[in-house]
Amino acid sequence: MHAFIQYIQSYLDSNQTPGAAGNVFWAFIYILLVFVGLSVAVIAMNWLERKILAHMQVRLGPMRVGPHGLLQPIADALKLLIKEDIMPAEADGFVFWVAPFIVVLAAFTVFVVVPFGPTHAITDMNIGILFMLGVSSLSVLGIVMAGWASNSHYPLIGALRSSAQMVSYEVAMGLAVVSAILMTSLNEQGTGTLSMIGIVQAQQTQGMWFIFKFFPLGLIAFFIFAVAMIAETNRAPFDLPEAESELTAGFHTEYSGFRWSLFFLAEYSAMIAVSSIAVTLWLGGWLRPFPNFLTGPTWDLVFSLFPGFTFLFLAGMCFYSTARMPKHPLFRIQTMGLAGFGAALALIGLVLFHPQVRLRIEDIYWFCAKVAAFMYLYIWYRGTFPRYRFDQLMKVGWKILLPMGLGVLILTATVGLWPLIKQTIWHP
Amino acid sequence: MAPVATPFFFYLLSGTMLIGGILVITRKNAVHSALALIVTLLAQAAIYLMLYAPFVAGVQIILYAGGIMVLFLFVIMLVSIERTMKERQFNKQWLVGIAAAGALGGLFMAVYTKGKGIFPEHALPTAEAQNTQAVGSLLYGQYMFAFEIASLLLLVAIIGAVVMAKKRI
Amino acid sequence: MTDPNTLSPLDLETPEKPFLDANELVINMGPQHPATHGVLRVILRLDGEKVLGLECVIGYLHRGVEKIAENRTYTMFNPYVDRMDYVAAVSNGLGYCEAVEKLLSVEAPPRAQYIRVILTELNRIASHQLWLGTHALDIGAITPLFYTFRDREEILKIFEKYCGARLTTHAFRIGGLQYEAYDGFEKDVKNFLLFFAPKIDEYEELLTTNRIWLERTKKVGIISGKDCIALGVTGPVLRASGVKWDIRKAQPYANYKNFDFEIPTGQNGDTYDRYLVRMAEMRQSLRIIQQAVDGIPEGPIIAKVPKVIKPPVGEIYHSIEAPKGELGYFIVSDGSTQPYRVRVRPPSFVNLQALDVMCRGQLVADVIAVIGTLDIVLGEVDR
Amino acid sequence: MDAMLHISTLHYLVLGAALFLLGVIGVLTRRNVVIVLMSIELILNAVNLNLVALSRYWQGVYGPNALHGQVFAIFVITDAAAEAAVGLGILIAFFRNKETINVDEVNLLKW
Amino acid sequence: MFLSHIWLIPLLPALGATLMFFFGRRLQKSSVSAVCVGVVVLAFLMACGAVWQYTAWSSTAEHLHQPYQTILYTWLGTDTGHLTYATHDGTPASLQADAGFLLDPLSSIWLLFVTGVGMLIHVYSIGYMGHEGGYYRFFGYLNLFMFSMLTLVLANNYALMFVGWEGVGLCSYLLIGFYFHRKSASDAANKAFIVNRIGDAGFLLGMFFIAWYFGSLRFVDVTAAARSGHFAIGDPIITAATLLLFVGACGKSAQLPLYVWLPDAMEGPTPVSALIHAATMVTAGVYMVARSNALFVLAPKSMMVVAVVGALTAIFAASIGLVQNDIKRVLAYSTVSQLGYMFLALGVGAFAAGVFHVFTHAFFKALLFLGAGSVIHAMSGEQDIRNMGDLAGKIPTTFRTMFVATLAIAGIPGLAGFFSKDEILWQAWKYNHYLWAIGFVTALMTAFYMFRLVYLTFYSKPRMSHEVEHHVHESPKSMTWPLVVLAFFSVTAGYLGVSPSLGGSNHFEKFLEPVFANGAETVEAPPAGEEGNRGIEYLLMVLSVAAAGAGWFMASRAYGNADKGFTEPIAAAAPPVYNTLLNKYYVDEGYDYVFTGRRKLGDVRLGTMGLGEASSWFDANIVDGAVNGAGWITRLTATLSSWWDKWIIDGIGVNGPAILARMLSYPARLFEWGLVQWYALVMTAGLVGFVFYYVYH
Repeated sequence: MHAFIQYIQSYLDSNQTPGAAGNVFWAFIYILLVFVGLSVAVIAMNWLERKILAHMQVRLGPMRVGPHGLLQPIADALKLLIKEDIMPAEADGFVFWVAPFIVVLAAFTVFVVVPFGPTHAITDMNIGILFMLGVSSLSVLGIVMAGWASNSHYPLIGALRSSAQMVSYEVAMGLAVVSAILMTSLNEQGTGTLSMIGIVQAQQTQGMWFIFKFFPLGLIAFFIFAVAMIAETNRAPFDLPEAESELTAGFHTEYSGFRWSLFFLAEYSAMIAVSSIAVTLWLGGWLRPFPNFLTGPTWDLVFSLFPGFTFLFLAGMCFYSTARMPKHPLFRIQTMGLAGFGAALALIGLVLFHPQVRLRIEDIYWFCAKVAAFMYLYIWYRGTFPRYRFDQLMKVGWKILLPMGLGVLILTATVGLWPLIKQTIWHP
Repeated sequence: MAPVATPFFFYLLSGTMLIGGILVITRKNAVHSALALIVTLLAQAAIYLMLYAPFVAGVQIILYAGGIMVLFLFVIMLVSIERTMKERQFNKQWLVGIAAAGALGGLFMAVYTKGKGIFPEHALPTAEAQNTQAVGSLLYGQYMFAFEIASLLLLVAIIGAVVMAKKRI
Repeated sequence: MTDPNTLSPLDLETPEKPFLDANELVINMGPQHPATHGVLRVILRLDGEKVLGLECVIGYLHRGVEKIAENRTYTMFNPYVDRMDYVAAVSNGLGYCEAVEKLLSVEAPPRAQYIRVILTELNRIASHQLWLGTHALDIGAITPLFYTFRDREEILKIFEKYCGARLTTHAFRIGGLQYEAYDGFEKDVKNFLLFFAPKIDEYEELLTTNRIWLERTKKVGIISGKDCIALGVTGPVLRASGVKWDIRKAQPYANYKNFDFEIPTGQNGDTYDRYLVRMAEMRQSLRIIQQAVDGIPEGPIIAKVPKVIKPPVGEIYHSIEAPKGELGYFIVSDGSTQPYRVRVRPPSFVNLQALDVMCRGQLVADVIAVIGTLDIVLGEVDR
Repeated sequence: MDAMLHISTLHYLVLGAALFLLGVIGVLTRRNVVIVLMSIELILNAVNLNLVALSRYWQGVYGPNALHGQVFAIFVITDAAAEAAVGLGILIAFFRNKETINVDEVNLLKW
Repeated sequence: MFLSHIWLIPLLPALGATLMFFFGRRLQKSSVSAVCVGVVVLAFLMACGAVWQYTAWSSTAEHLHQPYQTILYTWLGTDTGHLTYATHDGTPASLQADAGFLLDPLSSIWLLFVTGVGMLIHVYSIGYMGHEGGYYRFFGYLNLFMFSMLTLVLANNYALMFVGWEGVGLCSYLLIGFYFHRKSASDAANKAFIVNRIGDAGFLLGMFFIAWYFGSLRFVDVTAAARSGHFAIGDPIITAATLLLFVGACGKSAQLPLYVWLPDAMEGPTPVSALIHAATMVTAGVYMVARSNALFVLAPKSMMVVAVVGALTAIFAASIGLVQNDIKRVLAYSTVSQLGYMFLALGVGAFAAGVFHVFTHAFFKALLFLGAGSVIHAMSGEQDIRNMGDLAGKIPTTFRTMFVATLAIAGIPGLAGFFSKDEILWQAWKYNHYLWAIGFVTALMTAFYMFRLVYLTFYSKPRMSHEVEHHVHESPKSMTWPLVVLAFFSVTAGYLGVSPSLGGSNHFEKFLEPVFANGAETVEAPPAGEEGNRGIEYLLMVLSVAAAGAGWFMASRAYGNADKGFTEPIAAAAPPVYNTLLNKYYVDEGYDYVFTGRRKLGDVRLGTMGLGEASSWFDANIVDGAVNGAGWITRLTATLSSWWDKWIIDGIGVNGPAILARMLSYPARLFEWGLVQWYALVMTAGLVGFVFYYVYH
């Protein structure tokens, strides 16, 4: 028993990721945390998307289930779980059954290497980014299987379209990623890294987020990635595989109930995953703003108070809404619920002010805040843009992003190696 | 991180691979075969990890599982397979073929039994952190020419595949 | 493959054969499809994703309106016309009332004329708003739909206050109006003018310079002015192809010659130009309403019309510029209380003919854009 | 039993041989061209396994940077990609012409 | 340089035609005209250079008056004499035709005016065809025609000449049928082609006669042999050969029995009528006869036939031309008539006079046609002169140039036509007074119908519809300046050959002297006799001028004030004559009846069987019966033979060993099934074997 506690505590002092420390227990805990956190994030994302989109479109969105529709995603999830799971008669049973799991698996496995903080990752692989790209590309298999197994035309066309789209944009995406990885190798040793944590640390040592490195090269690479990741996750304006006005619902037309919700889950967690990649590669990952510039204990304290204040702010919003709730007996439960929710948020915020907690949680906060900004962008795009046509989509991928990516890669290499090149030219 | 429970994972993965391989060559439906092959390839990627070759494992996942097998699935969906599934699955020489393969297997067995002592039982663990860099410097250093040739081969393959598969150019 | 836009509509019968390829795919779009705006069935012939030709199958909403007219008196038939183009019911009523008035040689008094113009132009704006929202939705932009519906509500409120109905208004009577404008009508209209002018800019901000919107609409569904005329296409579609033809100017009716407005035209005849033309038309409608509401005279609202309407034996064709194009009524009277024959020339029906010409050589996704840009209402197509 | 629990290079080689045999059987006996191509992928993977395993072995002998086997495995994967692309292109052309994907229905190379 | 590369002249237009054939569809109109006109201009410049060099070359002592000949290669037969045959006297000769080019004064003249007039007409066509479809096709054909015509002119032997001869026929066919969607045009094209076939058959036979009789096809050899004095005058074989050649000339140059295609050929575009059917191609017959003058001189009977046919054609066509209403048809009949003149000159032995007339005629007839084209252009496609009138002020350039051409063709003194025509009439008088009389009447008619044309078109009252009248406009520059250039030559070309009686020295005849060295001298009386006839010659000259004036006067009386309802004086005087002339003596109908066996003419049932149907019956029943009978016998023997072959020879001799070999080869075939997997299996087995060997060796 004591040995077990020792085993558990050994990790807390090791200052490593549980995977690197070889601590199975903590790895398991982290996996659970990531899984639960991700599911909560997807549910929250569902609610947020509906609300934000609605407010962009001068309407209110869900308002009935729970105060301000806060319980709507839970109600939806419940509905999806108890809905009949229909399988087409001519479908290929096994493949039809296994496809959503593959997609979800691919989307969740990616988070094995996502660094929420220097120690807050399930593990750190030295091929981390390669692993992420590889595993996320496996979701294509699931989509193709789903479309094929449905044995119907719309899903098949949708699956072919989306896999073609994903495979095409993976190329541009990979080039953009490589140019960022190239930047990690610009140190004295000339050794770069593929490790996600290593990449963020490289940004820290180089004193600059890679989005600003070799301005505007880093920015262009980031832009390419930002466009490709939207296409990669089949979101507006690249949501052709699910274009309602053309193909009803794309590859998951024949799916219903729980299995459909798995696709839903996979789509949103894939969005979070690619956003995490973007944040890690270009936006400094878990680093707070100006980690090398605004240093000193005061600034550390100020920045470490951010998470708590954020939760308190949210709680304040809840209380404000509570005050604005209609004073009517019918709304009593809702009003109480909202107040309770606000109280819970406030409690969390207060807990986050505790020095032990805030120091361990700060990096997670900054990472999630950056990812949340991306999530907001996703919703914003959806509210703003019309949909591309398929040939235009392919044109953007192959004729614009791919050459741009190549150019950025070559320029990054040239600029990065310029001292060496200069030396070679002038002192051959 | 030191390897954990190596024999267990080895036998698990090799079992997965062999079952996957058997499924590949026995399924009627080519899609099922392809799925079995994907399982085999992923298990093999894991075995690469066990062999301290993480970069090859990553390449295996991206290229094989994510690229080549998607291509296979595409092609299977393009060519209709309903008719093929109702037909005989093995050709007329299957017995001879299995016999020849068996002879080959016997030969392998004989060779490995004979040369058992050549290989050491334990290999030294090396730091995996440098694997990618080491492979990279070999690829772009010693094997530069071969690397260029391989890229040329890929180019030729692209052109060839387009010419073959395109209806009208 | 020759450019399908160079084909004259007269060689529509000779389909283009793709070179050395027999893989022609025939697929059905509709009658139940999110993007066909009602129950339109389109049979597409495709080469891959390229449209080789298409055929429209209509009639799913046929109610025999023209036949009903033969068994109703002139007055009784008036509400039926509202059900044809139900998003522009006021315009339909205006056309019918004016046609019968012409047959009776009666003219509506000036005050009635002015109110008619105000309501008709409001309805034009409402129709264009509905078109804009659904068209953008088809192309994938969800947001404009809600903006246009929000603003259309204001127009419908004015209709409701005036005649009690929002959609099928039955606003006009033969010889003028039944209801005097309610108290505050002019104020409501003026308020709407002030409210709506910046809203058009809001719509344009969302779409006009949006890159994806441009890519999806420019050079899509091009039709030349010549082909438009050959096919009988009218309205904004014709004007966007550069033909300056508006019945309000060409054959002024209902006092339109007293108002100062312009006919917006496009040059390229593509979907984007049609979008611009309709946006400009909304602005022109605002101008007309402004002038009308400023100059609205006092006086009676209905001319002297007999209780039982028995037009003299004869026939009449009268057309107006409805939001979707030329809306014409051909009425044959045998001297009895019921028309001998009523024939409607609905703009949507005629404009739908251009779908084939506009879609040839485009991709499937463009067919949806083109159906949207034609602004058809199946109630009017099928009648 | 001890030999079973200590995973040596030979274990990998035997696994590679078994995979290789499965691939050979697939190539020799299946009629479906797609499955034959997949069997070829199996064979290539068996070879890769051997290469990587032996690379690991030579690493123990010559030091950590003796990764030639892994490099060759990467080359083999490249070749496999090229082979799959061309092979499947041929397959599509073949299917378009003969409406079949059975390999024993192609015997145009007969005397 | 130019002389040695003379083969480039025809090749340039051929290059243009090839370009048009392959790339024309894709080229812009401007580049089409640049290429096609450019090559012809180049050809013209090269032709000028070649002729200039030739005159210098032939005036040197060692080449005095010799034709320049260059042979590229032999295209028919071989130099080694593999294709030999026996000539009439049994000596062996090799059938051989070169791709060789011959330049002597005669071909120089043709070369110059073919390229020159051709160039002008190409330029004209740019404007005329500017708005037509098939622009590149038209210019491609024109270039192909230039190539064929230049081949014809520059050929050094009958066979190559025949190639050009057929080439121009083909181009004529293609260009008449240029508007092939019009049935009348394609019918006219067919007619031209078929009628020409008759003449071509004659040419071919004549050529074979020559080959058999002289053992060579080269002009130089044939001429030398004919002039050697070895053959008697009136030699029957030479007479036959020349008559056959003349049949060919009749076909190509539209002489009496075979002229019917030329008026119909006016269905083609006007520049084609001007170039092919007025100036160049139709004079190919004249060229051929002139080229063979040495033979014709040996056959006086043929000469007489030529003269009589020419004279009859002249008056016949002129009389039809009197009443025709289509502006181009009038000119077409005028062409036929003038060609008759030329043959008359050849027939009476005045080769040089005939060639001279060809030369002058090329200018003013091309001018007339181009002017007519300009008029049609101005009239929006109207061709009927009854619907024209009073155009003189509206299209002044066209009018002035056409008027000059009319004066020239009518024989008004001072212009080109007067000199050449007068020369012919004078030579005809010396040969036979009757022929002169025919020529004289023809001259009268010529003046009449030409001025009729001018008055109806340019003077009198306007008779066209209003919108046409509104539309009348002068043609573009590219059309008018060729007219001006041609008008200039129509005036001046005659001064090259002013006869001695008018104080000239007849450079033209002098230039041609080496070609016509033999025969011409015999007919062309020595200067001594000339003095006495001067008086008569002046008298005739005055007479013919008077005839021209009379024709002009009558035409101005009859048509000077023609308004919408005007009557033809001939119709008023004698309706049957008028109808006969208007229907062209019913020749076409007669041909139809006799040769094609058409039983009906309009509504009239003709009843009897035509010649064509009779020969068809003969062919179908008698000839084919014989053929079928022979075939049946052949088949019977073949069946027997094949049975023998199949069962005895093949069965025992051939298949037997094959079956044996097949049985024996079966084990070897086991390794070559064509199945990939079998090969793989064998490979695996081999692998096993090898490894086993190496491991356990």
